[in-house]
Amino acid sequence: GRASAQDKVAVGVFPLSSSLPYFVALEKGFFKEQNIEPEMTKLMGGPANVAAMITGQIEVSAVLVTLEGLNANIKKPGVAMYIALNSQTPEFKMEQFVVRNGVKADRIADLKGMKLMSAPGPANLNTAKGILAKNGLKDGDYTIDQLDMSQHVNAMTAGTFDGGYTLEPNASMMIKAGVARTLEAGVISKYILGNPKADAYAAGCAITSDFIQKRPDVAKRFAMAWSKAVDYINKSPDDARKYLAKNTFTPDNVVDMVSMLGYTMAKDMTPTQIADLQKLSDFGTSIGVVPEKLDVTKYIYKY
Amino acid sequence: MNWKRLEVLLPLVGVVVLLAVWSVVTWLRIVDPVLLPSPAATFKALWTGMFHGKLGVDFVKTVERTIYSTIIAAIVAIPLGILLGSSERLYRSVEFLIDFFRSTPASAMFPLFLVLFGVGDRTKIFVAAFGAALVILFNVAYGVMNARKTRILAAKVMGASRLRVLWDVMLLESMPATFVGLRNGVSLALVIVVVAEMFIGSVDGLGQRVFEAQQMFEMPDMYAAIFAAGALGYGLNLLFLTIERRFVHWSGK
Amino acid sequence: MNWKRLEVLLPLVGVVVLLAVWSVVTWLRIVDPVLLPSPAATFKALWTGMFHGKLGVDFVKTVERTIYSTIIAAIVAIPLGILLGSSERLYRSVEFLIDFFRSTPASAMFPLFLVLFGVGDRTKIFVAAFGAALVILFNVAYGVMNARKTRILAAKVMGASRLRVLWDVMLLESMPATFVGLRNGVSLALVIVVVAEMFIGSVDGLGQRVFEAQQMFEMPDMYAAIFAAGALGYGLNLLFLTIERRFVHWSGK
Amino acid sequence: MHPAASMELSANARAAATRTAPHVTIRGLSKRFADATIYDNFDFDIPRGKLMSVFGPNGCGKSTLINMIAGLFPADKGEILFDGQPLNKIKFGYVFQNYREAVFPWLSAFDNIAYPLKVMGVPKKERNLKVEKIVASLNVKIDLNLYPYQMSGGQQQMVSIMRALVVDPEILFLDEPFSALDYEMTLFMREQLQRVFVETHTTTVLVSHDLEEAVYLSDRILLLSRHPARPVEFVHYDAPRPRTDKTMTEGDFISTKAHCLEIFQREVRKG
Amino acid sequence: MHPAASMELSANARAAATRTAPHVTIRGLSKRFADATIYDNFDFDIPRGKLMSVFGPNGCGKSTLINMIAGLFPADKGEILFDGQPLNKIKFGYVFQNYREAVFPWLSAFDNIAYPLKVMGVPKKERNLKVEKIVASLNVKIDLNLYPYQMSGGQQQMVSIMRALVVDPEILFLDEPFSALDYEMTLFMREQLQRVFVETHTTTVLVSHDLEEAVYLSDRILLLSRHPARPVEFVHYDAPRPRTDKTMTEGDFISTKAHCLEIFQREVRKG
Ligand SMILES: Nc1ncnc2c1ncn2[C@@H]1O[C@H](COP(=O)(O)OP(=O)(O)OP(=O)(O)O)[C@@H](O)[C@H]1O
Ligand SMILES: Nc1ncnc2c1ncn2[C@@H]1O[C@H](COP(=O)(O)OP(=O)(O)OP(=O)(O)O)[C@@H](O)[C@H]1O
Ligand SMILES: [Mg+2]
Ligand SMILES: [Mg+2]
Repeated sequence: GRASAQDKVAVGVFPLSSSLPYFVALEKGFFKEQNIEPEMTKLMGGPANVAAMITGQIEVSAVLVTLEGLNANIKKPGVAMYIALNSQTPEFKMEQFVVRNGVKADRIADLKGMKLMSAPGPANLNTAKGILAKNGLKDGDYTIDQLDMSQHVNAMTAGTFDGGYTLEPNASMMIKAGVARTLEAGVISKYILGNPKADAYAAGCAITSDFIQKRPDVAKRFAMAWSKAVDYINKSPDDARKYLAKNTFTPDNVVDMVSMLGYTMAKDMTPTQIADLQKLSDFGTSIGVVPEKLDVTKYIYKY
Repeated sequence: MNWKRLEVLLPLVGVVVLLAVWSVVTWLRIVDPVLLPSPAATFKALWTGMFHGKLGVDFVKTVERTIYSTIIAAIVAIPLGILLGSSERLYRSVEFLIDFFRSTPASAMFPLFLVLFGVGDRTKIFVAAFGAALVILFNVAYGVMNARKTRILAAKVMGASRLRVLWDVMLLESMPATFVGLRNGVSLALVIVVVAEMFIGSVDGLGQRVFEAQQMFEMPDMYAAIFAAGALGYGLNLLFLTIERRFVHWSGK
Repeated sequence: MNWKRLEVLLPLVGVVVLLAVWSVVTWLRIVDPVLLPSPAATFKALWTGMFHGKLGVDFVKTVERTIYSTIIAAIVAIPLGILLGSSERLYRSVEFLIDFFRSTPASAMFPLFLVLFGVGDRTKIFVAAFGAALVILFNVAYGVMNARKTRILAAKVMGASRLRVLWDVMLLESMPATFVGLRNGVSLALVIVVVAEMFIGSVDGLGQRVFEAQQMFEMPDMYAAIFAAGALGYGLNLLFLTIERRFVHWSGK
Repeated sequence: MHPAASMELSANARAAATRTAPHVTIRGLSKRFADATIYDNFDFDIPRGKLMSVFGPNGCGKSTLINMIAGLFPADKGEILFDGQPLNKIKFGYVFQNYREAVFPWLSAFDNIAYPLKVMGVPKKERNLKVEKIVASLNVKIDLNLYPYQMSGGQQQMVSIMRALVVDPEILFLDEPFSALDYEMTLFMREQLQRVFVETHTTTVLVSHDLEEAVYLSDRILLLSRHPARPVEFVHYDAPRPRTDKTMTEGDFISTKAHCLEIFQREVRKG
Repeated sequence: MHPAASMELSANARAAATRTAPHVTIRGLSKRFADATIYDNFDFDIPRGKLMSVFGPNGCGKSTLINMIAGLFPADKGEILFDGQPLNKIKFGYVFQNYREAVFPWLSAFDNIAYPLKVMGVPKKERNLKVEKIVASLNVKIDLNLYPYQMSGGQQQMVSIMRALVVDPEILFLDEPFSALDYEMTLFMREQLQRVFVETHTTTVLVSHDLEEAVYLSDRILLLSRHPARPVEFVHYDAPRPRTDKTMTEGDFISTKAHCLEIFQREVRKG
């Protein structure tokens, strides 16, 4: 029905490039079509988003790191139900190893003896270490410091580190600035999931069970708008790209370089893809970031 | 005569020193100019941001939040500080709480404040007010405790009630310390507001501008926002200084 | 007699109040227990962390960094504060710099410090020392400016040189304010160290522990680390308080 | 309860005339500082409606005594009773020995004098009248808009004295109140104090190092020994009032003064 | 350059005997505070090697004058020369009128007295000797380990006086130095001051409200008017030293005192 008042939905947005579907849905009017008026709160990082979800201050987190979301679900089951996931692969570049220009290295294995940085948080740090281990580098073969994402380009420019594990769009920014180059991207698929073709569903859009139960109709319509945005991005990525520019922390000069992600609605995931997700979750458990083994299917919600 | 006139310019010395050092550092490329842009580039960014961009709006927003939180902090902390300072025993009994929270980073408390006050403006204002109140409280209480005893005795012997002594004597005896506290407090409130805007997330404010510029590696924009924050801090301090000068005429006499 | 003995227990009142409020809040589930664990859970985490886990090591690391930075800050700021405070004109000319940097969040300055000092321990210590020094400087300078003029005159008339007056009179006159500054400073140093450990990469320290626990929603661990930081702050303040009591016997007399 | 000033005056006087019990009773008073015993089991009665001087060597404990009576700091032991009651709301007038630190630097001289009236809840208009009255009656030529730190030592002491007198106190403590006044002003203030006393019969305790002044003004002179202070003698001097310059030439005055001096010097030299 | 104490003593005395030029020359001195003109084109010479008293009503500007001479705060106009030179390193002895605020509360009484010696660079051992000497010579019975805030008013003033005397100053300023001392102590300190003066002939400026004391001690008495302060008269009194109680009964003393008093009262009543 065309009720005069639109349904309001409280959405927490961490304006990374991975929250692109939100901005596409908003700007292309997909929410409006569904008679939904999102109320956006900018919330930096997973903990803030999860806290806001637990207290019911937001119903949707536009982008929530999978391991963090799953962990939250252990603490409070059902608090973060993924309706869509973003896959990172060697093609859909997100996480990658980089080295400073001038440093001699062609493969990850060449990072031996170097000073490395990592994206912050135990998940990122342990992932980086895991990948390095898969490449034959043990603890002590290198030093690694976690560093706030906002400092990655700085640190490469200043030469504080030789290289490290970083995320987009920072990688593109370094490359554009001419201070660093990519060694290898899509490393989670290849080294953690053991298959370069595997989808590493590192993050996604999550909604609260409360939202699903209390306002099933609104939640459904929200998911449909999201789904439409995902379709749009997948069909015309170059068109969608321009929404990165002023909405997310993506500088204009790298908007054209930053690769898209494999945006997928939960309902469209194949069993292999579900298995990939499960595998990522199990990896999280193995490094202690997800304290216990989980059945991921319980925390994806298919609209 | 002429000297007196020149004194008005004294505060500029600091600005000039800052700009000079900064210019030299960028000039000699001690720091890569990509990381630390020249003053000229920064001021261009400041100018454009202030008058043609969003920086002006962000500035006003941060001013508002800082002022609200300082006012809340002052209203709560000054009377409480006098009360606590008036009895050393009372103060010792809550000292743990004061020192505890003063030493806890506001940013570590964000999750808690988020839960208590929500994700909106309120959280930022309250967390800043909380931090500033502790500092003001601490300074005021010490001002009262270090006040000259003779004046308190004089008021007592004139029959002034405990409350009167608090209000008429201790409040005024502690004025110099109170203003030190207020100036510490307003700076801290500004710092916390900016940090909250950076790390809780916000759609406006200088902190959000710094964070965004940082994320997007727009160094001139970032330093322009930092400069705006610092200048704002100086301005707010100057405000309190002016009030103090007008008001606390007897200090040191 | 007995009262005197009980006075030793006064500082515990604050702890008890904190624990009581905290218990009630979790008991009545005013805040979701996932976000704010009970004191019991927190202290269990604190205990295990301290004696069986890494928290003890982190604690020691943070203590070290805080102490280093406070010492550096005090060594730089106290003499400078006395010097600046001794001439109001001198102080006014650098006031801009002091108020400017006091009002700029240390976290916004991280990029600059990172570039200047790298990611190691040094950066954390220097950035904390920088912040603490400004606060100490500010307090000391005001202590000197508000000092009683008669004593300075008395020393002058006895032929004391400017330097002697600074050292023998102004330093001591400003002692109460200096200790307020030191206690403000040590708390701020701790805050900045913790924040730096949170946001500049670090492999140890309470800040890193808070950050990691936050990322992993290990709320009891997080609050245990926060509690350790707060208690550390109280302890460092207590240290200065004890020194002050022994040393500044004349205050308010 | 603050009856109007004029009633109060007569009340003090009436009480003095009809009641003979001591105004203040001190029993078993003891006070120690770090290494020194200042009072050890000290007993004393302050008579009602009399002007009493305390005379004793430096550091014997005069200021300490009146501070304890006024309740400014506690005795270690012993009790101090007012009309047989422990201290409650009594209107004190008090001139501190360190008058400079007892005036309020944030108040002008006028407001300093008016402050105790404000404490008593006297409305502003009446306050101003009373202050103006006392300033006029003491013939003070100071700019009362100045702040204490803008005044000379003597001027500050005058402010302090006026502040003590303005409330029509029940007991008046004067700790070396004229020490900073000039020659003329000291003589004048002695007369004023005598006039006020004659009019009101307020119980008054005066600490003075000027023996002539002490005897001239007093009904009783308490001679204290070095600490631990003992009352060496409680000299009576009952010359009729108003006393004048002539009084000082009378035999009674001269012999009383000589007697006090003798005792004082004997006691001082003992220590 | 700080010659040993004994040499210094004789140096002062020798200079006094041989040099007749004024020690301090004040020319065209003007000083205003907010609304009041304290000095307006004031000229005066302080004679060398004399003990001079300044006598004048409260608030006339006595403390202000010696503060300006000592360079503690600037005059608005005019010059103050020492031996024809502007102020440089002169050893002042100074007892402040507000002695309580001029002692250092963080130093014990002993260290307070020793402080000016420390400033002069006297080694610790010698410092202690000198302090002990002056304490002994003034026969002071105070526990010198106490801090000022633990002492009575008179004891603090004694500390302040000893601090001024301990350095064998070239010029000694005493601003109501005996105001808080007891009867015996005041008499005793007068004699001590006279003794020191006779021995050293140090140029001394004494502010006192006790006319008897001023005349008894002085070679010259400067009578000041109400502000703007003018030197009303510069009375000479040349009775031989040492003066004793007998001096005060002599006709010369009595007439000088009477003369000063007459002028003072005339001037004060004018204002
Ligand atoms: N806080 C304190 N600590 C130690 N001793 C103290 C303290 N206060 C006072 N005294 C001592 O108590 C004694 C009495 O002091 P008080 O001020 O009562 O003397 P007083 O009779 O008023 O002397 P004066 O005539 O000099 O004013 C002094 O000897 C002093 O040293
Ligand atoms: N800071 C000031 N502002 C305004 N007036 C002042 C200030 N300091 C002093 N005065 C005025 O200057 C005059 C002289 O003061 P001064 O202290 O020299 O007097 P004095 O002769 O020493 O008096 P006393 O005998 O009472 O000590 C006083 O009338 C006083 O009001
Ligand atoms: Mg006394
Ligand atoms: Mg004077």
